[in-house]
Amino acid sequence: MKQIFAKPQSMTDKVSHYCPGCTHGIAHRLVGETIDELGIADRTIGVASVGCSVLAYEYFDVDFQQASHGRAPAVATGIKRVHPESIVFTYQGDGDLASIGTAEAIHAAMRGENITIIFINNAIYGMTGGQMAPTTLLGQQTTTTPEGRRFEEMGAPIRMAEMLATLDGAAYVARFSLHDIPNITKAKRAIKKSFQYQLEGKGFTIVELLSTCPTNWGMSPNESLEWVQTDMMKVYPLGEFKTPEEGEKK
Amino acid sequence: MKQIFAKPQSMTDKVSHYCPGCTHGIAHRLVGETIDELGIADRTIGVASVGCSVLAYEYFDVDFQQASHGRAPAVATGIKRVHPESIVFTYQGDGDLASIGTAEAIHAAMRGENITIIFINNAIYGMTGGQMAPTTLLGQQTTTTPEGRRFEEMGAPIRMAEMLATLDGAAYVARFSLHDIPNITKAKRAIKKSFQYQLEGKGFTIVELLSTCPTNWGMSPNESLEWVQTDMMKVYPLGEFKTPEEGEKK
Amino acid sequence: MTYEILIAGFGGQGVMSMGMLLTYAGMLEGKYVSWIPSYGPEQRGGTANCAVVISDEEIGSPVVTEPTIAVIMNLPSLDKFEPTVSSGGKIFVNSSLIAKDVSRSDLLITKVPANDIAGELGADRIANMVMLGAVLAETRVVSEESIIESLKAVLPPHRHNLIPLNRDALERGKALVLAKE
Amino acid sequence: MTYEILIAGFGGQGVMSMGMLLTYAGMLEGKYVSWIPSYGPEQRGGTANCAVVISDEEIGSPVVTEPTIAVIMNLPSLDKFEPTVSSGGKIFVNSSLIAKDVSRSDLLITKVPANDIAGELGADRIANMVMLGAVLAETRVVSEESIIESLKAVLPPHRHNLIPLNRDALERGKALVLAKE
Amino acid sequence: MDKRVVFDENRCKGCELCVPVCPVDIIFIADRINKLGYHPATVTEQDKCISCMMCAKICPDLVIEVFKPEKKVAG
Amino acid sequence: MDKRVVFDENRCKGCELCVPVCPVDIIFIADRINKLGYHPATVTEQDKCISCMMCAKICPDLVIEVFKPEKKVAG
Amino acid sequence: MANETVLMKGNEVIGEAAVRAGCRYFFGYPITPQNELPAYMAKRLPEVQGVFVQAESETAAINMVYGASGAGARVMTSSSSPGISLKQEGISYLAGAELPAVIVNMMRGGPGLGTIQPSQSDYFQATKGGGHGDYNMVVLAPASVQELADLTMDAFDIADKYRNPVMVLGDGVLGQMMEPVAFKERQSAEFVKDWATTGKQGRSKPNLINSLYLDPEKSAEHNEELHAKYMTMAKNEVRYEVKNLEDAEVVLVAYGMMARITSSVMNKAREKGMKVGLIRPISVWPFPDEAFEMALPQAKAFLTVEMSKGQMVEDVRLAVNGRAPVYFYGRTGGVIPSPQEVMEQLEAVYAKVQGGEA
Amino acid sequence: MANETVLMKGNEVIGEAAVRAGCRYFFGYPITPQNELPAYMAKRLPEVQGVFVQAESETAAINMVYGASGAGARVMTSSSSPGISLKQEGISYLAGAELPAVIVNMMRGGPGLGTIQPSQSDYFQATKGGGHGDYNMVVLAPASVQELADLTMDAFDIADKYRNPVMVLGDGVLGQMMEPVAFKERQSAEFVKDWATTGKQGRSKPNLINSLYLDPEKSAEHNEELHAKYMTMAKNEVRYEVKNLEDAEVVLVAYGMMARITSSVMNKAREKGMKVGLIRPISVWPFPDEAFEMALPQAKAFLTVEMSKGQMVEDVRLAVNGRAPVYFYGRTGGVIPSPQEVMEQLEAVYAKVQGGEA
Ligand SMILES: Cc1ncc(C[n+]2csc(CCOP(=O)(O)OP(=O)(O)O)c2C)c(N)n1
Ligand SMILES: Cc1ncc(C[n+]2csc(CCOP(=O)(O)OP(=O)(O)O)c2C)c(N)n1
Ligand code: SF4
Ligand code: SF4
Ligand code: SF4
Ligand code: SF4
Ligand code: SF4
Ligand code: SF4
Ligand SMILES: [Mg+2]
Ligand SMILES: [Mg+2]
Repeated sequence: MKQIFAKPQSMTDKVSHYCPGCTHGIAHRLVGETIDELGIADRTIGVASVGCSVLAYEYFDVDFQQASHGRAPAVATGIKRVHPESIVFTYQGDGDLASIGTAEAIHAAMRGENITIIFINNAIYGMTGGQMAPTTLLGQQTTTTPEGRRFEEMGAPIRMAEMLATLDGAAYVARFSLHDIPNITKAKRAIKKSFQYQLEGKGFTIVELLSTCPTNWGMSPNESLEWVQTDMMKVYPLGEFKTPEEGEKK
Repeated sequence: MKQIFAKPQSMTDKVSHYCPGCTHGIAHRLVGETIDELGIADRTIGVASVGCSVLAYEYFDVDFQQASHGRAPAVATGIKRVHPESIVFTYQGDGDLASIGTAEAIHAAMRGENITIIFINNAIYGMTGGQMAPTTLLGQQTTTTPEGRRFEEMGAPIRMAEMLATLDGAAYVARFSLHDIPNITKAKRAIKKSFQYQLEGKGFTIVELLSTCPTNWGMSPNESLEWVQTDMMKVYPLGEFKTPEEGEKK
Repeated sequence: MTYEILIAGFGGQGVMSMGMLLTYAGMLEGKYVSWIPSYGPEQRGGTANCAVVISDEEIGSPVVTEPTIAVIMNLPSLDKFEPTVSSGGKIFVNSSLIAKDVSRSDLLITKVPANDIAGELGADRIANMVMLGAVLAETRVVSEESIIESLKAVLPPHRHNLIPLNRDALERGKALVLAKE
Repeated sequence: MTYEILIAGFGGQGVMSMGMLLTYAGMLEGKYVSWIPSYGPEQRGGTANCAVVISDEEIGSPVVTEPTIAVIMNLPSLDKFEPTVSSGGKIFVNSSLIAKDVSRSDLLITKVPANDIAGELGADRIANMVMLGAVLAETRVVSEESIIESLKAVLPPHRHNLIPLNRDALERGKALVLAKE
Repeated sequence: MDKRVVFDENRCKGCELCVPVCPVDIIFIADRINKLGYHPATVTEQDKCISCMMCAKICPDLVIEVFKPEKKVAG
Repeated sequence: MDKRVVFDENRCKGCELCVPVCPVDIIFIADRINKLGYHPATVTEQDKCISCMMCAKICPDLVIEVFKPEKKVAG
Repeated sequence: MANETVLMKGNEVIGEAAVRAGCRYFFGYPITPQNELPAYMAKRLPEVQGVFVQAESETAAINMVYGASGAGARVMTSSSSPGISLKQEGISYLAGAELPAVIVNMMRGGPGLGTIQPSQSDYFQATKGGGHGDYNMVVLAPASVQELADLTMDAFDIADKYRNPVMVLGDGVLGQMMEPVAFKERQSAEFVKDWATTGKQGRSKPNLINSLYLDPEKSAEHNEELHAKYMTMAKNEVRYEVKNLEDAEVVLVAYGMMARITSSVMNKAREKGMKVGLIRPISVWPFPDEAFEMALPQAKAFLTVEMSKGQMVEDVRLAVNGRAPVYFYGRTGGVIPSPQEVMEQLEAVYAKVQGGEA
Repeated sequence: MANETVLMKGNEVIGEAAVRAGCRYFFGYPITPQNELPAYMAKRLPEVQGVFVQAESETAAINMVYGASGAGARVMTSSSSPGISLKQEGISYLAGAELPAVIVNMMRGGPGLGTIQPSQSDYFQATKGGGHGDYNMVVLAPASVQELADLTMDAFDIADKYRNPVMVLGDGVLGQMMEPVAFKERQSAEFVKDWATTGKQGRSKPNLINSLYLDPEKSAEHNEELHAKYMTMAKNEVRYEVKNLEDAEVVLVAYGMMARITSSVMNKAREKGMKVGLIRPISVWPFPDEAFEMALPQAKAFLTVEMSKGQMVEDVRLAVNGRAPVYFYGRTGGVIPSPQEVMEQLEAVYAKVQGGEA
């Protein structure tokens, strides 16, 4: 028998603290596979953010910094400027990146920092128990929108990928999803591309990933995958919004 | 003789502290004219930001709050939520709005806050003596880019209007210029529109205005107007990027 | 009399609500009461515990460091809290999930196969109420009636249909202890 | 000997560089020196002043609150600083822009039509050097040679062609004082 | 016969994501409770497994390893 | 004749923005220095002014007021 | 719920107390261990025509508070340690512009991301000025869920009375614990906010909310006025509880949750016949110096206990000013000193005092 | 420029000193009165293959510092009061993750936007912990342009030695004034940063920069280790200057720019035959308690002078601990107390002492 699927080597053996069925775990694995395939574990430096993925450093066998809430792109900037030859990636949630860390994400992109951001959009604050995120859908109930998010009071979901694609400094901007195998495969391809572009010095790359939060959505893990497809994808179209080859797509 | 041009009534008599030929003064007047024409001086609340326009409250005869650097949209949010019937506008520079205040501007837009932002883009930090702004052009010399802004280190200018236009919460997003009379006239029309939309409860409105900083650009006031036309407008196209009627334009 | 109660288990085992019901019931009975939760980093799963004080006197410290009653729903909690129980205290162990024995000899030990009994009642989630029944029977910290009253107050009206099931679970736990006696 | 010098005027009148040249010259002459600028909120225009201390001893306070020498380039500065000058001190007034007289009688007053003379030299911007010439002649705080040396050090090489003009301006200011004597 | 899918049971959180993706429908949730307190997913009918890796690719917790019989070169 | 353009001289900062926009080229910078320390812009040939408001519209400092002769209604 | 006793979580009690004190605006950002408070407000405020806004960050939240307060509203924000650090500039602005607001800090262990467990290690930040410039604010430190209710209500009145921010300084345990609480009926004075920016509404002079004073003399004057106000606050707003000071030879000093535990220890010590008293500062700024004057004639030593490495103890030393030794015991990082530990410390100090060592 | 005396602005001197101390990374955001420093670095760093980045905000800047320091670099940021408030969370993170960095605060008057004029009103923020959690950092307060150079260099060594942020606390005047300065040749110890995230580079265990300790016991342990380190810093890094303490009956206490003025006053007082001395804390954390022990046998009173409403005076009181009266004089908002004012205050205190009143 030949092993055809195994835990990536760049990942540790620790059982994650993520809830059952949370797709954070899938995103982790895709990053791990990418690091393995590109053979860059020895020169990769990860930046963990504050959110459910705060302990990401426990799961990757590469150097890591734990950043303050929202500031991972600034921390990554500091690292990359000191070690331009290293591969630096941040792993951030939507509260972290699209709310408190909006400025840091946008300005890292504006500067064309040669880093990669893995952006987990689960339309909610997972770690703090299910508050509204800027990415929360209209009508979606959270602990801070108990009647569902209403446009009149809290506006409409922010689309980070589309926004970042307007910046000349951004080289690669894509959004994919983790809700089924074909999409996971595409997500993996995008993550690998983003790291590859970084290796080539192309500049700022970001992959937004639609992800689940069964716990705070109040759904089973399988219902959650379904909801990504039926509801989230309507608001968050998938695809590449900007590539170094072609520039912004519309 | 009939007076056909006079200081707007909603403005005070104080001589401004702006440098000779700085177009901040023109923007002030256009706002004053708008307040006069809409007859809203009694219910307008301005929010001054930190930048050369920090003393804006000295020049308008309306209630004012002075906000901390970059946070004017948050302050305006606080005011508007308490007095939804009032007309609330912020007046912010590009350091204030496009750098430190990026998140506050974007999230006010995302929420669809029913406020108006007058955004003075002069491609530099005026008040602090001419540092690079996120809007500084490539090659432009500033005290913090003594050799000119280089893409490799500091990326490319941020286009706030284009970025904000991607948000569903934003109702009206426009960019005009103050460098000659026809453009001043268009700018005035846009400012008035933005206030009018606010009166109609249409939501978030912003008018970006290309403006000069003769002092820190190291040019005469008239050369500065010229530079807006020849250099800035290439990077910052003028026009309406989103209107409540038609949505985002491209 | 002051009861210092510690309840610990996996997140999702109803550890917190056991504590809340005791607290509420204590209040209904005119006692001084306090409840303090403690969570791990996990939103779901992981360990969780809560500390309840029910007393005839005003409560100084609501923090429980040496419980007089310990209710242990899973193995990691046994390992963590067994050593802290006050000598002469009572320890309740969910024997459905914990094979290991309590090693201390200065405690009154009650083993409750809470999940098994709950399974028999057709509702895994009710294991905590089975356990609670046993605790009430053994300690009499509050009455069963007060617990039922508390349930009524805590559950939203459209969930009141669950009360009979909860009562059954309490009874089964109680019966276990009484049988032992 | 300690000179405490205050120089004040509109932004753009070269007030700061007058102070810097004095400071640099003092250093070249082996004195203890310090220079402190003070600006209004305006980037251009508005008022500006600087405080220079030149001393044979180590400088305690570099802040000048009671100047022994005051160089006044515009009217608002006269109003603001005339009262602060140390009794027996020397005050220099740019009479091109200041019509008003100095009212104190305990000061040595020197009026210098700095802008007019600069105009005669064909360079409005050089008014500060005319004034400086007068100050040097009257106070001898540093030598003219040291000022010229300082100019060489402070100006970038491609501006050294301006040195003769500056020297002329200094001379004109000096001549004014010497003529008075 | 060697196993084609190996579930590291004590990592499993019983989320059931792997269950519906299996094209041959052999993954089920066991009655037992694992060290983490969950009912783990498992496969007993190893011979039916086609080594498609679907389960492994959707599993968020690195529970599953997949194997494929080596091709026996004829001769 | 009444003035068509009135320059509030002590507000003027001598920036010269008004100078090139005047279609009839009557605005010039005076030799004198005003209260603010600037050479103010000014107009002496009031009769040439066509009340076009260009100068007022570009002036950042609210220096300029513009007047227009009332139309005398015939009769 | 008027005056009836209910069982509620501390964080929710703050919310209900605020609403009953007339607070209608809440701007906040999620952080453990205070999330129950914004969640409560999100549900509760719309019922009373109030507004809840989840801000994009703590920085934005405190500036929304600035805007709303400047517009004349009773307004509140809450967070926990790292989030409160992000509000420091805003707090300094509120003080500088003389704006009333209530800021809640349910402290967790630091420094940095630290832990979500309870702590008292932001005492210095709260009382000495975590923000820049000379300013002070009344800082109230409740020790029970009932006091959370009472002091939150007081906080709004104090804020409006002095036009100054007020902080409610709790910890993670206090916020998440449940205890019975009765909301007291109370009348708060009417505050006329004729300085608020409401739009001129016919006023001849526009109102201005501002903290900028470019002229140093004006700036100094403004600071003198502020200082005079702080001194008035320092005189009027001192709150504390003392127990058994009459004959206490050793006086325990603790605030908040720690005072509960310390009080238990004191009772046990008394049972053993030890002459032990307790000072519990309720306002930690202004610090209750006068309580120490009451204790000092008899007291031979003080033992300060905190969930920190020693912060309030400096204020204790300043109050005692060398007249008796001041000892300290503290735990950090989310560990709450147990009654047993505190008793050990107390016994050691007591022994020294008895031995004439202290 | 080795060892030769040059005339430079204080802010630029900090930059040059940093470069000579091996600092190659600067992340900052403009604010008056420290703008000459980033401008200097923008020009100077590329000459030495260093990197200057103007961050989008002070918050971003301090977090870039975190990243660069964690990556093993000597790194610096600077700002002034409101900007330093925005860095408080980041400073707490640096302390929590044990990262060396030099942070410059050229103080201006607060609170709020305040004024761009000089001040010393961020003393509490700097020394007591403006950020959350228990942490300390060495805070150096230079009083001349020469000392700006020397202490900036020291700051980098101290930071690396303890893996802790160090603050250089100046004020607007110091930053903008020109004085002659000579950059001293110096050797700084080599620091092996085997903890830095460089990519594993063959290491078997990955390096981690972190301040999160979810388990309270671990968190407490981490805090104990940090505290032990702070106590070592407190012992080793005390710096101060004393003058005329031998016979001083009244001792002036002042730091930074204020100490210059106070020193002038002391000289004038001595000329008048008054027995006056001076303590100038150079490290304001750790506070030089021992200087007070030197003064106390003779001293009958202390007079602390600050450009604030009284912040360092608390540390003076703690050091004196009731053994002599401590008086205070301060001005705020950008006003620098003049020698004349200080002399008046001194004479009043002196009179009290002579009259046996003190
Ligand atoms: C300054 C600061 N503010 C708030 C928090 C609390 N906090 C922790 S995680 C989190 C949000 C997490 O949401 P998200 O980034 O979407 O990640 P997820 O948990 O959903 O993966 C917040 C607000 C914090 N730790 N620090
Ligand atoms: C928190 C904070 N950071 C920095 C500053 C300093 N500061 C004052 S104005 C300004 C930038 C002004 O630039 P811009 O917003 O473009 O306005 P302009 O002067 O060009 O009109 C800065 C950085 C401040 N006051 N507060
Ligand atoms: S709370 Fe949500 S995002 Fe966080 S681990 Fe659980 S399911 Fe995943
Ligand atoms: S510095 Fe520039 S922006 Fe500021 S007033 Fe002067 S010209 Fe205008
Ligand atoms: S590898 Fe494919 S066939 Fe085998 S168990 Fe997994 S999903 Fe089923
Ligand atoms: S997907 Fe993984 S964790 Fe979930 S049930 Fe299947 S094996 Fe277990
Ligand atoms: S109104 Fe027109 S014509 Fe008259 S001065 Fe002005 S620009 Fe010239
Ligand atoms: S544009 Fe206005 S300020 Fe400028 S010169 Fe003309 S009148 Fe004077
Ligand atoms: Mg999320
Ligand atoms: Mg600008």
